[in-house]
Amino acid sequence: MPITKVLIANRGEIAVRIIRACRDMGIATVAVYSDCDRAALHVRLADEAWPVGPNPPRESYLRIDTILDVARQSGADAVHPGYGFLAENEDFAAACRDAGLVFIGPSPEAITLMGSKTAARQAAIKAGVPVVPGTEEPLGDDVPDAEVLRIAEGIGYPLMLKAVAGGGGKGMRMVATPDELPGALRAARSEAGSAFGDSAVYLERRILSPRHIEVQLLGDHHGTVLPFVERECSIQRRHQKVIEESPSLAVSPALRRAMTSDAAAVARTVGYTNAGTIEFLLDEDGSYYFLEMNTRLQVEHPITEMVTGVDLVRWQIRIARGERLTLDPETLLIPRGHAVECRIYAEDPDSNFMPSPGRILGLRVPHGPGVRDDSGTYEGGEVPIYYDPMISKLITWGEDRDHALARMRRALAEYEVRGIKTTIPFFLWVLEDADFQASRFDTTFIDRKLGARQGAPLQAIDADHETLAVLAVALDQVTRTPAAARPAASRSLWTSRARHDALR
Amino acid sequence: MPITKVLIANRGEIAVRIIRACRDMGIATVAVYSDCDRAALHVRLADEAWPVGPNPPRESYLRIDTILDVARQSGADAVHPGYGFLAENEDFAAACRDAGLVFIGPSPEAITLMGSKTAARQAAIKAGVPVVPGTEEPLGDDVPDAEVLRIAEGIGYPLMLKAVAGGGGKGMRMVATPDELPGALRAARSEAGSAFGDSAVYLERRILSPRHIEVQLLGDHHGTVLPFVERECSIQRRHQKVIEESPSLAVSPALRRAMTSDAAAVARTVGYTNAGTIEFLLDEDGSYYFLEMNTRLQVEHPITEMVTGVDLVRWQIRIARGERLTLDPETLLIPRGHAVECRIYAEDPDSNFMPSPGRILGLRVPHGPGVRDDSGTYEGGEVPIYYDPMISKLITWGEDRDHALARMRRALAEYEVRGIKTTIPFFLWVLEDADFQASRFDTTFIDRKLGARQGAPLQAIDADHETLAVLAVALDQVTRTPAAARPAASRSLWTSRARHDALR
Amino acid sequence: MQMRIEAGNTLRHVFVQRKNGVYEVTIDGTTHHVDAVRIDPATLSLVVHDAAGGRRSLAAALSPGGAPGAVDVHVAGRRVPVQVQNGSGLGRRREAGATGSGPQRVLAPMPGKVVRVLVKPGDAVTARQGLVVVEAMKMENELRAARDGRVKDVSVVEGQSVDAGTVLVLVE
Amino acid sequence: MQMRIEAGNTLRHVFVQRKNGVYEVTIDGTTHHVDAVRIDPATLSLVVHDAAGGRRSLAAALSPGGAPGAVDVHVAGRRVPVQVQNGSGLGRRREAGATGSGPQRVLAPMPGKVVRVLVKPGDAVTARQGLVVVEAMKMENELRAARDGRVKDVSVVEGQSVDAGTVLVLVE
Repeated sequence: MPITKVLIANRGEIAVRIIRACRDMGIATVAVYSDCDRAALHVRLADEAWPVGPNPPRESYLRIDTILDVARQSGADAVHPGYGFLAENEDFAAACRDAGLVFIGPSPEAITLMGSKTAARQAAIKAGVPVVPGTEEPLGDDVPDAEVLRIAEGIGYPLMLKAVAGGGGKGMRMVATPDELPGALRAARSEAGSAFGDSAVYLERRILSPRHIEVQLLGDHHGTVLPFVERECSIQRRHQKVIEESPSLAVSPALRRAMTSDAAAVARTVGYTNAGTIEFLLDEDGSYYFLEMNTRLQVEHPITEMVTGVDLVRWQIRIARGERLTLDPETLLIPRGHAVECRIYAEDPDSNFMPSPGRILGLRVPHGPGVRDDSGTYEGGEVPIYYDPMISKLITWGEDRDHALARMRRALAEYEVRGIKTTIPFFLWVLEDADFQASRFDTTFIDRKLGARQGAPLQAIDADHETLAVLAVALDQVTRTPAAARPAASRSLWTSRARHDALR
Repeated sequence: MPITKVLIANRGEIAVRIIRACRDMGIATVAVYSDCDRAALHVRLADEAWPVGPNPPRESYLRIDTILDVARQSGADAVHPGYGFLAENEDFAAACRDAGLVFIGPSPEAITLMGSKTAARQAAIKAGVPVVPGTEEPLGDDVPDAEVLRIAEGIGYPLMLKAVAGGGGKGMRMVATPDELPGALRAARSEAGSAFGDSAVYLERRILSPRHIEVQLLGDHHGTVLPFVERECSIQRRHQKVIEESPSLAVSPALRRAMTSDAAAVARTVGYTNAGTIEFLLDEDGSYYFLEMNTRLQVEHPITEMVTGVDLVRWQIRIARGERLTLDPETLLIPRGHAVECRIYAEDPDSNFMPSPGRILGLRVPHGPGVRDDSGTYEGGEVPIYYDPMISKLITWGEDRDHALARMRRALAEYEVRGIKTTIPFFLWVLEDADFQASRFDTTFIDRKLGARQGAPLQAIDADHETLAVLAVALDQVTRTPAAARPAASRSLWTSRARHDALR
Repeated sequence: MQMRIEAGNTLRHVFVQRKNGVYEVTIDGTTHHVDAVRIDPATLSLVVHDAAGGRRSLAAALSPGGAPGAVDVHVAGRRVPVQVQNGSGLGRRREAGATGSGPQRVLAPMPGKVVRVLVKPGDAVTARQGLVVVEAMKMENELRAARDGRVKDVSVVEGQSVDAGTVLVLVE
Repeated sequence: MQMRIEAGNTLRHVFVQRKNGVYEVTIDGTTHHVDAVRIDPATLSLVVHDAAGGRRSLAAALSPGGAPGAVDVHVAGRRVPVQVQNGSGLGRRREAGATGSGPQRVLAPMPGKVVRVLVKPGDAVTARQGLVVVEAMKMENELRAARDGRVKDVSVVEGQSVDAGTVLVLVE
């Protein structure tokens, strides 16, 4: 299956990332864009660009028919879905296949299977991989409270009541003691029934202080599945990852062997191909549990690339065109140095992370050793209101974790975004935290730490900052005539600049 | 010797590079600047900045007295010289030491010793390292032609006649056959005598198609000297390196062992400390010869950083403050992947590489996986006429050489510099060359290839480019009213932009 | 040149003159010696001479704030809101209205969908208490009370789509 | 909108109109359909509809050339010099003088030092032959003849410092 032209069914930084991988391979690229994305970076960098509809995703980036139509018209022979949008939509993967297009991702069957929480859980059990202890069978309305109490005793408290058909926290209840169970059961069943039309629930042990650890995998079409050194993704705000790193300081080499080989076992059980990620919860006692599988490229894939040297998107394409995985399995499990990623969002961290869309009036991006900026925007670019407000992923690499974190602090300090607010001050605050620096955290870390601040500003402004700001504004007014402030040697060039301006 | 504040006695990209390494280590930085560099990037990124005089280097960046004065006033406890300017000036290194400042580099004695060509050659011989075969003793006026012919017979033709006190090509003659020798001897002696006041010459075998291969070293103050995997620096224009890569495809693992251990032996012989580089000529038959030692950080150090993961500037500082080299010697000799560097100059490659100083009106810097841009400038910044016209070093890394070169092509295509001319088209041309791609080259490669073009433009403009340019200019005129060309969703933001402009 | 500049809720009287090649900026009687050059239309490079004879180097980038005369200054890793006062005393910062007295109108900051209404008319609310949750940009955004008060009116219902600027809740 | 634009020594008559949401640009009778939006004051994003129904995406960045009306267009990896003609026919490209007929004045392109003079008055020179070597920016720069001719005058000597624009050699 030769691949000569790839349609990228996505936008933002991940579309840009995929365009770059294609370019490295000499493959042509087709961008698609909604109305408000006409001037977006991914459109400019692609070889071709086609409109796919109005701004709401449902009317453009989620339109399978339109996107396949563009693939046909542009002569693309493959489609990369990125992450989000249609990336885990089995209908899209199947429609691509039916249209004779290579879908750069897993099979529709694998997407369907692992997209179901209970089926994925059963696949893990089949592979001999631990899942969070709980009931395997649904507990319908007909199961009496006494029976549920008996089952709960076997799992142990505290535990979680979850809707079988669940999602988005609906029909979910935490139960701390047996006497709370009957009430919670009634509430969860009722909520699940009205939300999903299915009131069945199941019980799962509640892990109190879990870390979120995940394992990147690649699988080819020749039966090889290779796992990569783990990613530590416990730094989450409201269940959204905000900082990721690789490796995890909580994972010993022995634990790494166990988790990565378990992750590969799950993938092999379902005949998984292309890139995927197995998510685990890691308990304080070192036991770990399969959580779910993401059947796509992850946002945080660059940290794995930094510590293994493998270009994951390139390998997605190579696998899709039928190549064998020729990577050395051992080197994928031995991290070289340490990598950290901060997801920079157009949000105001001092206003409860309110989205801050708009035009980026000024942008200075950090550079230098160990710094990678995967951005989807540019100076003068617009952060639209319709999509995820992540504008960039800042990744740093260092000889060890402290070095990577030091470089992250340096890079964040160099990063300047004007016109919109970003989460950069939030990251600078997290990086100063002694517990974070010592890798003492679990998935509740950020919400606890933020809660404790009770809304106090993340980056305090002191008298020195105020004085500097007043100096800057005063001197800005004084030096408004450009020639007045320029060093002498530059003045002659203002002529050409003026000519340039006159041309505009 | 604690180091808390480093004065960087340099400008441009290397000053920026050193500032970033210091920041990663929590060390304060002091920039110095000449008049025309007041608005330079290194000034803006440093914690402190001091003027050191007028634009000509001799009146500013080469003023040892002024720079030491700034070090004293600013409370710096160490000085980093970068490369060029005072980096290999033994008087400066000694003056720093005398002033109680840590000089981040080798001892003045090592600089003096290896700065002398004949002394360096003798150090190599003492260390048992091959030098280009030739006479060890000077051949004065009193040595008769017959005697010189006898010695030449032992060395073999073609050979080089060089002035003992030589430099800059003066008193140097290529001799192809014995009958050319007497005339060349007369000419060389006469030229050397009038240029240096010393007519003594010596003979050296001429290597016909040499590669320039160099070995990076670090030496600590505890007797450890560690060599790194070689750099391939044969791509030179008029003896100036323009593209470097690591490793060299011409160096086998066995040859690497031999060259790196020889390089370390030379450094150990002279008790060398801090960063240094041993340059070799590699002959077609696999034999190699010590050429000279550079007693400083090299321009091309980042490619070594990319394939070994070692931050060389950080280690320079660690060594200078007395730390032991704790790096694993084995990993330094096993390159991980491949790295390439292109030195981007403000020169017009289509006008005989004429310097092209001036203001950078527009700048778009490449990003993404495997790309590092070590730049000394910024959009709106000025390339002054007084200094080396290198504006940036673009470095790419890949899983192998082809991958690194593919990423370099991608990065160069993304790089946009407006307002001045750069050597980017030259690099795109070199990267297209089949011999370059196959690593079939020696130090004469570029001059030969460029000569063969007889001034034909490096990047031809065809009818399609002209049509696109005409379309662009026409549509630029049509869309001059910003609102006309903006996508609908953006228009509301022009209000704030207008307000912003009004404020200026 | 004389200016009145407000930062951190303090109005400062600023006087600038050029002397011996640097700017002397006097803020409420304290004089700072600063060398300033323009990097681009929005950015200045400042070298501030400190009392101990140091030469601190900083970049300051300015962007327009939300009201006439308001400027956000990005300096030393902070975004500092500053207000340049003109002669007539106009152009107070917009936030003043939100944290001052008078009824508070809670507006939708962007187009989105109301997913939860957390209060009803007559409820007593405290500062930072959540009032309405609006989903936009794939995120749920909780809009909160700026200060203690009582809900006077709730203008939206759950599920309703709202445009930017729609009044959601009135607190007094 | 009608324009006359010169590129590659060919003057083109250009006519632009907006139709069905795209621009129709007719260059010497051939019509191109292009969607254009502005990225920044100097850059346009173009989507050019090709004959086969394709949608080619390109960025074009414009910077001022060396003469009135001259524009350097950075597009598709090339820098293409273009000349916009105004009504009176002024503003021919500057290079025209250098490669056309008439005496050629070889000027110092920047301040520097003359390190070698390679010709003397009366010498016959051929196109691209080196005339003078000027050292500037740590590099030696050889200034060459634009076309065949004879050296009429050499205005500098070796070792002399020159300012930008100094006449070095006159060739006719």
